[in-house]
Amino acid sequence: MPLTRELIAMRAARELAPGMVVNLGIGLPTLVASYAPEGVLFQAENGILGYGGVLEDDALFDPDMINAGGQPVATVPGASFFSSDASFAMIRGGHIDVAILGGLQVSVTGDLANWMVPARGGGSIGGAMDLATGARRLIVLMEHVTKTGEGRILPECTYPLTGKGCVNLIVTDLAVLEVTAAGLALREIAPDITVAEVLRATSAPLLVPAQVPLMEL
Amino acid sequence: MPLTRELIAMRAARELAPGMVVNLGIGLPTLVASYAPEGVLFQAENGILGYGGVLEDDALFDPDMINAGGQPVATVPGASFFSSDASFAMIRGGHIDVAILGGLQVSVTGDLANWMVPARGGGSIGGAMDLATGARRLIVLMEHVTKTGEGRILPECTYPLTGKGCVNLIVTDLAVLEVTAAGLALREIAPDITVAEVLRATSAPLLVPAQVPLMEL
Amino acid sequence: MKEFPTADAALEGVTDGMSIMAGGFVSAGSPTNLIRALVRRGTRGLTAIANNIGLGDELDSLAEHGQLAKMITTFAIRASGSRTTHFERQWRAGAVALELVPQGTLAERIRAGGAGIPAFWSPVGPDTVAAEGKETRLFGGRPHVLEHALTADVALIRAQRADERGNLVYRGAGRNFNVPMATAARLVIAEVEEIVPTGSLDPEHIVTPGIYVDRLVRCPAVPVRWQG
Amino acid sequence: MKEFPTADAALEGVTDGMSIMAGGFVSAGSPTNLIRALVRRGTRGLTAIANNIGLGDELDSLAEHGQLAKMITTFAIRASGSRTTHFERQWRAGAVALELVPQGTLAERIRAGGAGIPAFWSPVGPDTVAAEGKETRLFGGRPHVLEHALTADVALIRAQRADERGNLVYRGAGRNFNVPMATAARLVIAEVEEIVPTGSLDPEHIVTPGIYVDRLVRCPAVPVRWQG
Repeated sequence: MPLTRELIAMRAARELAPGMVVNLGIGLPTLVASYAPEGVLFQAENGILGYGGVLEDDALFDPDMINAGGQPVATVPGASFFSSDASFAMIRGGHIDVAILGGLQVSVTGDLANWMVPARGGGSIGGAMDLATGARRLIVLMEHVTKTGEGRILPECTYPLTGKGCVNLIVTDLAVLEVTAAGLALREIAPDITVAEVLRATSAPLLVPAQVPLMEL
Repeated sequence: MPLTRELIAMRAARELAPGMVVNLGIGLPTLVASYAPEGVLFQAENGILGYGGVLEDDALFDPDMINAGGQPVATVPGASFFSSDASFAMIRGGHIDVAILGGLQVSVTGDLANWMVPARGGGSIGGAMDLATGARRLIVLMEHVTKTGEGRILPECTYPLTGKGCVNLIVTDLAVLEVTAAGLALREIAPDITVAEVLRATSAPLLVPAQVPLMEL
Repeated sequence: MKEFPTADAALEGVTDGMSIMAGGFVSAGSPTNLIRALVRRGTRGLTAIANNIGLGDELDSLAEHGQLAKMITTFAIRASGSRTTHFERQWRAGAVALELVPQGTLAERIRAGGAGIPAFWSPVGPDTVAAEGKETRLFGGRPHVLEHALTADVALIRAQRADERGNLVYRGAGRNFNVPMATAARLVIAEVEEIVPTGSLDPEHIVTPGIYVDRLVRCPAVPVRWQG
Repeated sequence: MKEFPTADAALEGVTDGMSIMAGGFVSAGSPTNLIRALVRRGTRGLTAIANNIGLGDELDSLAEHGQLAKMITTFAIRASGSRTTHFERQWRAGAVALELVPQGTLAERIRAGGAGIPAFWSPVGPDTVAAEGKETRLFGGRPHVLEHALTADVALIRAQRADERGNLVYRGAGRNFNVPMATAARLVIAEVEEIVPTGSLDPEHIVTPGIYVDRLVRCPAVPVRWQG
């Protein structure tokens, strides 16, 4: 069985360590806050440093206490608030350790496309390009293939790019893949998934080691 | 008798009106704060908006409550503090109504030199160039001639420039002069000073009206 | 005193064809009362500059009433077409122009507009459509894009509290675009929860100095929820 | 916990040839204890970046002890030669280089360094020596100068109060260059009057978020007076 969204988020959270400053993109990445180790400091580009998981109780909704996806959150001790220009100075200036973004397509060289489906047009860039440029490490979370079975991991992105060569790690419902100088390397596979299944779902060449460890969650 | 420094400051203060945001340069301009009408808001480029005259009592010296000249000041109700980058965003961005700076030389076209005496070299620019560029109106206060009798109002500045064509009004110990499209115009003379004395002390052509009013202080 | 009795009164002088910045990020710090007043006013041909114009965003009402000529924003059209905004329909019909900007670039361009910086080199967006038609240059071996300052005729912003001089403090994530926009428009109109006497805000806590704010109006917060 | 026992201990790893930003504007927010520790440390060949190096400024001690290779500053040499600084004598002897920068340009270059902007166009300084050797370009018909970001190996700053995560609040005019410098150096060392438990500073009042601050040291303020 491919991993649920919660399990993808849980695996991504294992990349985080106390003291890290982490920005979570809208959608799937938002779930990571609930699984992160204590001491990770989450930055929301709308001007919060230090917040926790999404509040489930709708009665707690406070319009001024939201993450970048508009969802209600609460601050942790030591949090601070700032404006959008200050927030992106922090992002662009290289002060974010890890950004975790959703993806539509990732290329084997780490190009990311995540802001527009060409068939729809228009698009919503949000803070994705700034994060792809400024974060020291970029992790992309996405389903390995689209709902109609098309590969999202490709030799070249066919959707408009968010950034070129910006992705370091991809966590999907099937596998963990790392962008290396030699190419895209398969690092882990999900429980109950075979290497052959990952290769079938990947529309691009992968570097596959003799032994592929199972994801730890 | 040429005006004292206090009287020059007093005359300059008459250019100010309640609601104006005003930055005072180091030295002579600092005195203007003591003569300004109520409701003028003084900005110090070191990060204060809303302060008053220099505190005379040295016992009141607080190292964190100083104007740009390092002199002790106190805030007025409605004051705010900010960083140097925010302060000069305010200055460069055109949010200061009037800057009042000291001068070494001013040209008939409103060029200002006020940060370096070539014989000494080095120099201290401070915030002068930023203020000369960003303030909506620039008033220069200075003695009409140097201690050795050389003119400070010249066809062209011989000292390194602070800014080109930036000066609107000059208030000296002898006169008030305005930079106009037609040239430098004599607007007022100090009490007990004759037009002939002003012309003698001015090393540049002046536009002199038939009647030159006395300065009001 | 800069206080106006109503949001409608505070919009005096806002006319067709103006450029209007609107602060807020989804529900946080959104000047909903002022935007509703702008809808009531019926001003048309507007260029609006705001972070988002999505489902549930009050700005979408301006599109609904055909008041927008152009939108400069970061969240414009959802990837999913299951629900669409008035803006999306207007845009597909060619009735409104769209300039899509990376969010940090939008914030920095507005800050630059207020800070007297006409243009700056940004590392964000080379190799993307955000760089199309723009000058690029290498700094430190990396490509950068020349981005130009943004200013506007009017900024509509929201803060938590003002004093009578217009000094502003915000609440939580409510600062967002309100802070740079307050510096970058010729006429800045702020809706606030309350106005306190001058001197009652600590000078250490003021976020927007009052010299940036032209008009104040007291309005209760309108909690609007974004739907994407 | 980022706290170090003494200013001297907090300078661990600061070595010859480094670039050092020092916050403070004359007496306000000056990291005097850290500068004194740097003098004691005897580190040499330094490029110092600070607003002022005048009579009475603690930074002048670095010049006195021959520790400076270069100074980037706005107040360097007094117009009057009645009293001179150690820096002035060093500079006249050709022992130290001087880059004189308009104050707002210095502040903006440091902010740009922290904000990932490699260069920006500034209206300040065309037709002056501040533009010498620099690219210029017209924007809106006015000449502008291309100014480059400044970063440093180390920033020495002073704040009023920190929490244990390094979140900082300042006092009065003490923010000045401390705030942008905290964002623009690889190693940021802050001396503070007191350190309070995390959570005791209101998130609305924090000026420098703690992620910018690497080391903290508690030191009493040393009120130094500038003499020009």
